[in-house]
Amino acid sequence: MLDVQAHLPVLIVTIPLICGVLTIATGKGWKPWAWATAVTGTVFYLTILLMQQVLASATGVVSYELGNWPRQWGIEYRVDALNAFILLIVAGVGFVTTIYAKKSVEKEIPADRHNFFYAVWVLALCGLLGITVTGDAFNVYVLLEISSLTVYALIAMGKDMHRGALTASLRYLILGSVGASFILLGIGYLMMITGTLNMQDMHERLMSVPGILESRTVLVAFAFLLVGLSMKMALFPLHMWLPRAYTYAPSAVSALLAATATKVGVYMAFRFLFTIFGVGFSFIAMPTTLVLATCASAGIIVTGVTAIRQTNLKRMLAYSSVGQLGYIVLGFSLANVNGVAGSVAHILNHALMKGGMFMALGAIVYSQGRCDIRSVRGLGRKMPLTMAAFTVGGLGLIGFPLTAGFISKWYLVQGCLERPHMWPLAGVVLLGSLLAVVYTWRVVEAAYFQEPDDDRPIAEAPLLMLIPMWLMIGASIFFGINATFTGKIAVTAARSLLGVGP
Amino acid sequence: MTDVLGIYNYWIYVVLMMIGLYGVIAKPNLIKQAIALGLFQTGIFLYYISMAVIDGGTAPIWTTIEDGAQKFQGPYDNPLPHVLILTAIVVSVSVLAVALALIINIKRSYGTIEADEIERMDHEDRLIEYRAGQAPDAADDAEARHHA
Amino acid sequence: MTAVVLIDTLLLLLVTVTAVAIIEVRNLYASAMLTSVYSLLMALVWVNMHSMDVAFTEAAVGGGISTILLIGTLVHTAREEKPLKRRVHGKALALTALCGAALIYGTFDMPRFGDPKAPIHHFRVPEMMAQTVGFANSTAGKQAPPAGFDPLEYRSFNGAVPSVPVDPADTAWRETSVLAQHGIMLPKVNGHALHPAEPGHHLHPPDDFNGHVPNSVTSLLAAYRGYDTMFETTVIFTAGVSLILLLRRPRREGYLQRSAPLADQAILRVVSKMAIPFILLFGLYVITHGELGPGGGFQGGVVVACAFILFALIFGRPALYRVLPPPVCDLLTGLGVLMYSGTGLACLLLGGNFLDYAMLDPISPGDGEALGMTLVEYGVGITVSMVMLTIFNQLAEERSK
Amino acid sequence: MQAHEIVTTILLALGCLVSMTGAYGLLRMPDFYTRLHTAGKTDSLGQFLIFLGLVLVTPDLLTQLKLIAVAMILMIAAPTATHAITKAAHLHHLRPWTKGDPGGEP
Repeated sequence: MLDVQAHLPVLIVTIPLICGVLTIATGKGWKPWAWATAVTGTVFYLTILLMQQVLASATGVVSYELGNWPRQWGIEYRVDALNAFILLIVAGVGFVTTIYAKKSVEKEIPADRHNFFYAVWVLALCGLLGITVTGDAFNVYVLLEISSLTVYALIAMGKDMHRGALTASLRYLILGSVGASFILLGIGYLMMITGTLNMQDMHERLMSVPGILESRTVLVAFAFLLVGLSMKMALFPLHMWLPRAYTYAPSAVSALLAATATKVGVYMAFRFLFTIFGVGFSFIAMPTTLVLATCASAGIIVTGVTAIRQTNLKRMLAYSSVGQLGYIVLGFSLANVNGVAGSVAHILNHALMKGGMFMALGAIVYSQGRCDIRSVRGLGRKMPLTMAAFTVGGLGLIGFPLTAGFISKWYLVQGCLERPHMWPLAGVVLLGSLLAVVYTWRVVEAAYFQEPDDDRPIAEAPLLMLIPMWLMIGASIFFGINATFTGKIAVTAARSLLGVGP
Repeated sequence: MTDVLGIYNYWIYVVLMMIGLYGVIAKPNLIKQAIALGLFQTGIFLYYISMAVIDGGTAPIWTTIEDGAQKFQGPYDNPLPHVLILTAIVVSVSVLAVALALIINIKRSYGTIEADEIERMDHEDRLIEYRAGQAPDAADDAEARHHA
Repeated sequence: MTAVVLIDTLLLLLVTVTAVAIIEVRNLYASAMLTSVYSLLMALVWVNMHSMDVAFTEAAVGGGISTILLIGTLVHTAREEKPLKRRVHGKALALTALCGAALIYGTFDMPRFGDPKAPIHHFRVPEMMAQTVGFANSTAGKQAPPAGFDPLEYRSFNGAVPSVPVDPADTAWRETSVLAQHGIMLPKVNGHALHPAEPGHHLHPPDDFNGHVPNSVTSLLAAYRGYDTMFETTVIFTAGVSLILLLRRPRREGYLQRSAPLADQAILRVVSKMAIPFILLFGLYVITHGELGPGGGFQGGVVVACAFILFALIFGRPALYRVLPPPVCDLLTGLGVLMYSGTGLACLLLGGNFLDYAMLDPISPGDGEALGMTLVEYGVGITVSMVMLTIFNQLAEERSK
Repeated sequence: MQAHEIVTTILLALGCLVSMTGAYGLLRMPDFYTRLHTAGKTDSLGQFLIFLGLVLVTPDLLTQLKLIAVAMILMIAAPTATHAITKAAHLHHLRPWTKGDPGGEP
């Protein structure tokens, strides 16, 4: 009765929406979790179908007009290789993290509100998926606010573990709202000058009306969108909300956020910079490359150094996330095929590695109640699987060959070398890897080469945590060894973003 | 250059926005920050609604006048920004509600809603956390120094 | 200088002064009350700019609900702001000045305030507007064109824009005549096929109902951009759930205790008893009437919530919980969103796209659209009222700990 | 100008004047209760006069009825609100100003 294939783009967003609301009625105990897992699993399956559909279609684009209104007047869902890829990441990581969440949430969140927690959790995924699939500029803002509001609430749920979660959440709320308002303002400026809200339509208008791109209004819109997006994706000088939020959020939430939230921010940047303004304006007429590459490089180095000094491992990984985001931004700021492809590939690779590592930390919190460098001493023997996952993830952050991180860094370095006068950036990438070696080594040393403080027996993490953790880490190794899929999608997406032929 | 009279309305929205932004940055009181955030957003709403105005226009509602016959009443203001702002107002009140809930929680666990005092307490928390995370001998040393 | 501009200037001046006062006054209660004043002034500004729906919402939300929330929070946080050491925050001032300068720089190339030639007034939206109540092409639709409607006059903004072709399908005029007169926007006339379709529904003819109702804000809100509105409802729902997550305590702790302080006040009791049914009725009227005049699910929902809040204030929350127990309230919160998305899903199952209301009535698509729009408006209304009430309850429960 | 328009003008002017005296009283009066006293009373009368004036120039019956309804509601709601505020102040032991007290606020 329902042709699922024809309605895939909308089902991906509305199923988590409807089912997220229904989560409230699922009652107590394991039921909300099972429901959330079923929902995210279904969505993951649908994104795989959508990916196949996109790859099979002749144009490489799947368009869906909501309410059957023509896209110029209504709202359009528009999926190409890039969206489908990001959707796959968000839904996949969302699914795996939901499986993982059970044990961790049982420990960290009062039992009487698990149904509300999972409702917000699923709605957060709904918002993130919605941003990724939509082709309408204002729809992006509304969905952005859904994902932000849910994330504020999810972060604040760490309040029972540490009161810092509350201030972290409020600080993120204020910065995030200011960022979102800047985005809203930028969209308003663009709407005023183009008269439309559809991204494709906007782009056509910007391109077909000479002089419009030189107008000061478009210039200011561009600047404010860039600042707003940078706040949302935590680009270096505007990343101040991120370390605290990741540190104090419940473990499962940290894993989800690290793997999806900032990635979707980067995706929005792709859409605004490449699809709406176009490469010519964003990277040739404007000094965007210079600004973004400077911020990203500074971010890679500064946060790398800061990460080394942390004793709280969650905070260490949070700083490392900002640095890794620097690689992603550095990649697309180069605006050449290799750079953008590296950036797209690193979105996946970082999501897998960092998600897996945060899950490992969550397992440590589960068994020890904390996760600082002292509590992992000697843990290499007591929780061998967890620490091995952490170590493999760390190798990925370094960019060790045969891990996924290597592939994306390879593209990035190539991209840097292709641009004239940009070769020092390749040095920055390598320096960042060196810093990653240092901060990963500290943990590895503590875990494998130091004696524990006491001889308390510590059990290995439960299977329900280990399986998702190793799914993520295993996938990162898989994509490190077999880079065809990532490489193909990343290059296709990069070419379509840059407007170069396939 | 466009005549200034034609764009003064946009300047007022900038002024409102900036008053809000100033409040968000400069005021340490969290409730003040939440209110200022609201002002900031209202500035943007004003911008959107200003762009919908058309000379000699009326509200975009087809009115029924005299014997139920509908009468066309000249150019209507653009309804699109109105719709967008309706949505944005709802979003802003939702953000305000969540912010206030967080502030109440902060008051519960910190005992204050002044950002600078909270910042100080957070800093102390982090120092404790940092010490606890160091090697045990270093932590003991720190504790010994603290007691000395 | 027209009256609009004059009143506008005065109002905006007042608004600015109020905004400064809100930031600078140290008593937080005063600040909250000034926020209410600010919102009401803003509502006047919106009315002056002919944005009735936004004005209604601003008055209900800013003047009503936001103030209640703020005061509810102030009761258990703080009355006064801590005195500041420095009166002026230099860094903040510099940053805002920079930001403001950038924004003002951007305004110089904007179309003049109220300019009928601005792109937003003649690109995309006019087709939608001219279609209103189905007489775009002067063809007989379900509803007759209003007397005195001249499509040509409408499309030319009462003659403000010359040389508009008679055939509405011919949209090239926008590219050639108007834009060329406007300094910065010279069009590239190389047959760019930018207007492939009229804004009508893909599946049924343009002379049908086509999601259009007299209040074109509602038609955009519930039909063309109905999907945005669904998420707007979800945002509100999310806020409600977040409040429950953050503030709700285990039952019996802050629940059902302390009788209302105002129940012994005869005047208040009598007046509120008289008023509450009418407020509820008005709320429902606003929800239902949203298609014809200002209002809609959101505004009506807030009005309904206000009735319940008034009841709780006068007769106490225990009385309210007897009328509307919190678990029921929680479920109703979700019901609104489900009603909205369920309508969309029903359209999907009946063979259309998501939120394609025309599918709801296969014989007369126009009726289906009307039905769909009413359903979603009620969905919005239910969610909004229940979430507002939940938020109020959570804040009030906090107080009686 | 027709007769009903003249009446409207007079009513509107009167309404505005009454409201203005209320605003003046708010600034002039010494304490909380007296201020509310001026503001509450003048507001009720002022808005009633303004609505009455508007009813006379409104062409259609429905709008006239709506205006009258709004006026009626305000006539009930405004004094009740004033009453509630003063009652709240009284319950919180705010003492009225008496002649011997220094300055404005007690």
